[in-house]
Amino acid sequence: MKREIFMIESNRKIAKNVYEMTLFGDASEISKPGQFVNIKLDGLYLRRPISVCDTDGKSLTLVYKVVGEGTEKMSELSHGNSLDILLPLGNGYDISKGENSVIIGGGVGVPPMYMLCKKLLEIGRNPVVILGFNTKDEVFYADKFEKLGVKTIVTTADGSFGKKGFVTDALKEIKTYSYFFACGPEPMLKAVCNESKTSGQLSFEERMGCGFGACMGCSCKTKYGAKRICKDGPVLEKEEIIW
Amino acid sequence: MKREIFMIESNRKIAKNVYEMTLFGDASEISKPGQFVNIKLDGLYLRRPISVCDTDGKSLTLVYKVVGEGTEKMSELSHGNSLDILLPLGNGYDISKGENSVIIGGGVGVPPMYMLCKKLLEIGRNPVVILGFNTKDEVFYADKFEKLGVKTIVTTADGSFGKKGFVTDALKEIKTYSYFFACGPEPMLKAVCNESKTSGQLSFEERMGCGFGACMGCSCKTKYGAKRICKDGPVLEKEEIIW
Amino acid sequence: MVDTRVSLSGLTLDNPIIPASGTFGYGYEFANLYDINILGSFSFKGTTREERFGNPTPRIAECTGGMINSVGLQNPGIDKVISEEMPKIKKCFKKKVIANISGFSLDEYKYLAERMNGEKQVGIIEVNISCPNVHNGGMSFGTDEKSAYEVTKAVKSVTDKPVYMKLSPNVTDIKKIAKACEDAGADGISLINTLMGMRIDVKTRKCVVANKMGGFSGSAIFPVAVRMVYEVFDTVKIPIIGMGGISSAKDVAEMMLAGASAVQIGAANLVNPYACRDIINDLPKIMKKYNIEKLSDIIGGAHNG
Amino acid sequence: MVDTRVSLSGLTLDNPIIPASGTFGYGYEFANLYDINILGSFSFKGTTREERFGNPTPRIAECTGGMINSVGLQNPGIDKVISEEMPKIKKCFKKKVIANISGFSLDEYKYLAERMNGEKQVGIIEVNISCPNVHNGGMSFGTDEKSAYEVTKAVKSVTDKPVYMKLSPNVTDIKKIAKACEDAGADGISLINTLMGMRIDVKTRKCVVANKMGGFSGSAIFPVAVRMVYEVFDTVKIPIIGMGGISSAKDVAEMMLAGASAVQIGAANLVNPYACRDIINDLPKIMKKYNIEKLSDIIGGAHNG
Ligand SMILES: Cc1cc2nc3c(=O)[nH]c(=O)nc-3n(C[C@H](O)[C@H](O)[C@H](O)COP(=O)(O)OP(=O)(O)OC[C@H]3O[C@@H](n4cnc5c(N)ncnc54)[C@H](O)[C@@H]3O)c2cc1C
Ligand SMILES: Cc1cc2nc3c(=O)[nH]c(=O)nc-3n(C[C@H](O)[C@H](O)[C@H](O)COP(=O)(O)OP(=O)(O)OC[C@H]3O[C@@H](n4cnc5c(N)ncnc54)[C@H](O)[C@@H]3O)c2cc1C
Ligand SMILES: Cc1cc2nc3c(=O)[nH]c(=O)nc-3n(C[C@H](O)[C@H](O)[C@H](O)COP(=O)(O)O)c2cc1C
Ligand SMILES: Cc1cc2nc3c(=O)[nH]c(=O)nc-3n(C[C@H](O)[C@H](O)[C@H](O)COP(=O)(O)O)c2cc1C
Ligand code: FES
Ligand code: FES
Repeated sequence: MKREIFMIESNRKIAKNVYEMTLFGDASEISKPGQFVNIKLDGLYLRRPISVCDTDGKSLTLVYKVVGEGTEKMSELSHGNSLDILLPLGNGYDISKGENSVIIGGGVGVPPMYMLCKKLLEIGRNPVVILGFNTKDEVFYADKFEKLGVKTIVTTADGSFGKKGFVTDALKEIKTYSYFFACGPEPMLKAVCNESKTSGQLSFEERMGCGFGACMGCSCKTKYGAKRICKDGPVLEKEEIIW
Repeated sequence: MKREIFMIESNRKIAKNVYEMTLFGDASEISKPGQFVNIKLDGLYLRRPISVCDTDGKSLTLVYKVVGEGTEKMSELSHGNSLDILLPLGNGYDISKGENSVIIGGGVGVPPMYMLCKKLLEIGRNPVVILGFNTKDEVFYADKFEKLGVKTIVTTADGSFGKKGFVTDALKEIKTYSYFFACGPEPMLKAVCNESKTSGQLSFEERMGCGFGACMGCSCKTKYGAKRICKDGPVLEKEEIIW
Repeated sequence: MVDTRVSLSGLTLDNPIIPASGTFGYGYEFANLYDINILGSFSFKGTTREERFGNPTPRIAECTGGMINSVGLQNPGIDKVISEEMPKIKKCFKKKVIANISGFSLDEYKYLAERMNGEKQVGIIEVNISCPNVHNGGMSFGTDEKSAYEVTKAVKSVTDKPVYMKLSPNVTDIKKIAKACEDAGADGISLINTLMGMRIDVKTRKCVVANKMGGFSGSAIFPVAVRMVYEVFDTVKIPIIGMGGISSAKDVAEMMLAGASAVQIGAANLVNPYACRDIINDLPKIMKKYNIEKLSDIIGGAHNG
Repeated sequence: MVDTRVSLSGLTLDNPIIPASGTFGYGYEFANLYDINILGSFSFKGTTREERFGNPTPRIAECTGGMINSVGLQNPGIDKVISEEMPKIKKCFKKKVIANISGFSLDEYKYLAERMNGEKQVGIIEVNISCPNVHNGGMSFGTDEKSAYEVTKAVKSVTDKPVYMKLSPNVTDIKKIAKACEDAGADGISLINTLMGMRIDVKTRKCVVANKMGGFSGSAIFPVAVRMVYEVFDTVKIPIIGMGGISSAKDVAEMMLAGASAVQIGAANLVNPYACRDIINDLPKIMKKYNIEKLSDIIGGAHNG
């Protein structure tokens, strides 16, 4: 982990309340998809954790939804502004596992799945991608996944885009997968675990003090004892989760 | 009084730790020299009071010394930044009084004297100006006063510029004045009152909560009862002061 | 149309926004800035029997997210407040005001309440038993259950106006003090007054305020205030006026969810003289955003479940 | 060369900077970031007899200038702390550490102190009688003079290491509690622990932390901490470790002027993991700026005159 000043290259709206920010700075320590960064914003005390959506080691792409004061402030930044960022944080997904995998992203759980998908492709895997949103206005990155050449299924709860229903409805119809990677709101993660008979890895969110394992703010109970979402997670294996 | 956003036009160092900032915005309510403005700075709770050094109603010149966090922040601002300012505040000097006056400014007590001097000239007076500093590096605005065409005496405590000594040493040598206007550190104000036999007006500083008369943070005892430096002052008459 | 009305002991306010004592003078400095009749009410500067200059200056210190004051109840004394200030208030404010009083003895509290009882424009008497800035008085009444009970009884015995006891947060158990006030017949509780704080100037190596310590208020104290209002709401049945660090309409909603029937805005008025007006303007917006139709519906809302 | 050394009950620290319990784990997360041997010492996470998961999540809330935590003393219990964590500490930190202990009964405090007494690397035992995050324990010992006295006596009877009592700021009179600890033989006082605070989510209308209230710390509480250290310095003769909202070398000097012999840095480590290193680097600079040759000279400096 290190603390690094990143320069904002661009910051644009890509869906309802959702922004994509690209930044320059040393991101070379990021080693796994599913890792996250922790961002200091003027006037706020705690940093804000955001998943790495993409990186080439020298730049960083983050996709975030405006839900409160911090993300609101982020949305107001623009080219030339700089951000104080701690990175990389968290364990990230272990891509050595699961040959025939499904990637499942819900809402702002989608961003880390983009880097995950790229990494899986790099090692010769060919995952199927399911992206779930509430409604058409909130859909983002469907095209970007398609451009990667993977099968991409989009679901919306109200049917206004892609397939009507939840990610689990799409998952049901995939017969041949043997592993899954998921990120999204907790109810979605739970539904995925209930639906799927295979093993898988899921990324969790928790309110964080530090984001790097020092404060015990983000602990959760697992079958193998207490784990810190920020350090021992955010990615947990299906088998260890206590719902 | 109103709250107004000013745009910074320039902000430059004019002496050791002393900066001159010019700003654009509606300054039309400023009616008297010696009035001040109260500036909101990011990350600080209370506003910072700074005297009006000059104005033409549409712009504002402030001269300030970096002494702490707030003035430090001010010194880091530049063209294009904006400031949230309350103005005008305070009673200001009553220029109808005193025909043959001496203007005495010490250190960062000099800035309001510039507008005062201009106003006195406008109504046909011809004041003598004494500016006191510690040392050469700290001298500013001597040339600007001279350009106004008034007799300007500069003193420095160490003699490195102008006359060696204090403003009171210079004041002693002026025989013909019948009134004075003073602004500077309290010991200087007191020395001036002791030295001078004439009446005069003096501007005081006090730590302020609001700057507009609401909190009673800045009260001082005068012969006519308690006065708020921010509202009933900062200018007091020599006769009412209790040292 | 959203409904922002709240009521305090039979007094209906158009909205819950009340400038806090000591930060709004007698209102007329602010009446030059906006029509202060938009306020729910306002609480004027703490009144004592005698005229007081207060503590020596400096009386103000800057803090992260707040400020310290050690004004020490500067006021012209009850006679002049009634003869000079009340008529001036009347000219710029048409609604009921809250009369904040502070004493150095039971007798003084009683005397002040009795005098305020005769003032028609006074809707509520707010009894400050929590001023950290005066020695041998004020706060000591508010840090002890027994004294809090006694002051409440004494004041209640001489007035038929609603009596709100203003409590100090500098106590081990705010619940006990609030309960003592309720038991003694208080009509409501105002809280919190300032936390005791201190700043030292590293350059001069001296305390920044001449009185050494002072009352710490502003955004920084908000979490303490919310916690105390929440605790007191669980403890008493009488209404609470919540305050401490409120500076936005969202803060108002948060304080009401904790249990406040109305709120006071203190230090925020000093850094933004339009703070109360801005908050009143924003209230309907945040009510819409958070699906609140009747503002009074959310009072104590965080206690459900 | 400026002299930043200070001493605590016979223990000389290279500088007064000590990461505060609960914000620095057992040191090794930070040892990956910088050589933590530059620290004066560090206080590790509060240890209890049994392993504890702590409170349910969410346990963290954002505040203006600070944060609330309701971790609730998550730790692996004394056995594992001694068998697993202490050896790991030894690998990355060569100096004495401060063992922070927390109990739910006199017996538990005694037991923990006895166990820590056997640990060579423990230089000071810091007895937390002020944790706001556990029910029926912790804080209640620190809000009452008599219990504070008893815990101190009990702990002192089983250890020959210096005992520092860590006090809660959530009290009416910190002076009395500190005095009781001194009277019972405490070697020093650590203060302040967190203020009790609460935040409510206006959207969900629920308390942000699952435990409703939590401990409020960070820059926002600094003025309260300075005031309490100042008061306690006037009251006791034993050294004080001052903490609460310190985030810069200047804050360190201010806290020492109030009366602290050393300081702890808590929440600041969480938002800037390099906070302690940065402060240690800045100390000589601010000493030069404010004409301080020997840092220990300024302890209690604001009490002169
Ligand atoms: C490991 C991790 C990765 C994340 N990745 C992304 C991402 O890629 N894109 C994205 O849009 N969001 C992501 N989130 C959620 C994001 O952190 C929150 O939406 C954000 O912190 C909200 O901040 P705010 O100030 O706008 O909201 P506020 O509600 O004002 O924040 C108040 C406090 O609560 C915390 N908080 C609020 N919501 C959450 C949440 N859902 N999870 C954790 N803390 C929260 C904030 O960090 C802050 O401390 C991630 C969260 C975690 C833990
Ligand atoms: C009516 C008035 C007019 C002034 N005009 C000028 C001017 O034209 N140029 C100039 O350089 N300075 C002027 N000052 C002084 C200026 O306000 C302070 O130097 C400035 O507030 C210091 O802020 P800081 O954050 O840098 O210092 P800090 O010491 O960090 O400030 C801490 C707090 O103390 C207050 N404070 C510190 N010093 C003073 C002081 N001398 N007077 C009042 N409050 C103080 C600050 O406002 C702040 O609230 C004036 C002061 C007053 C009252
Ligand atoms: C400058 C100042 C003066 C105050 N004077 C009084 C007073 O006279 N009587 C009183 O009951 N409270 C007084 N208070 C306390 C406020 O009314 C309020 O309880 C406290 O400041 C907390 O609210 P805030 O954080 O919004 O300021 C004063 C506060 C300030 C800042
Ligand atoms: C996340 C967190 C956990 C804490 N855990 C403990 C603890 O286990 N034992 C203890 O004595 N204090 C604990 N504290 C209190 C700190 O040690 C310190 O007293 C307090 O936070 C004030 O300092 P600060 O404002 O610098 O954070 C904790 C504080 C935080 C923020
Ligand atoms: S957020 Fe501090 S340990 Fe996870
Ligand atoms: S600063 Fe508030 S009355 Fe003068």
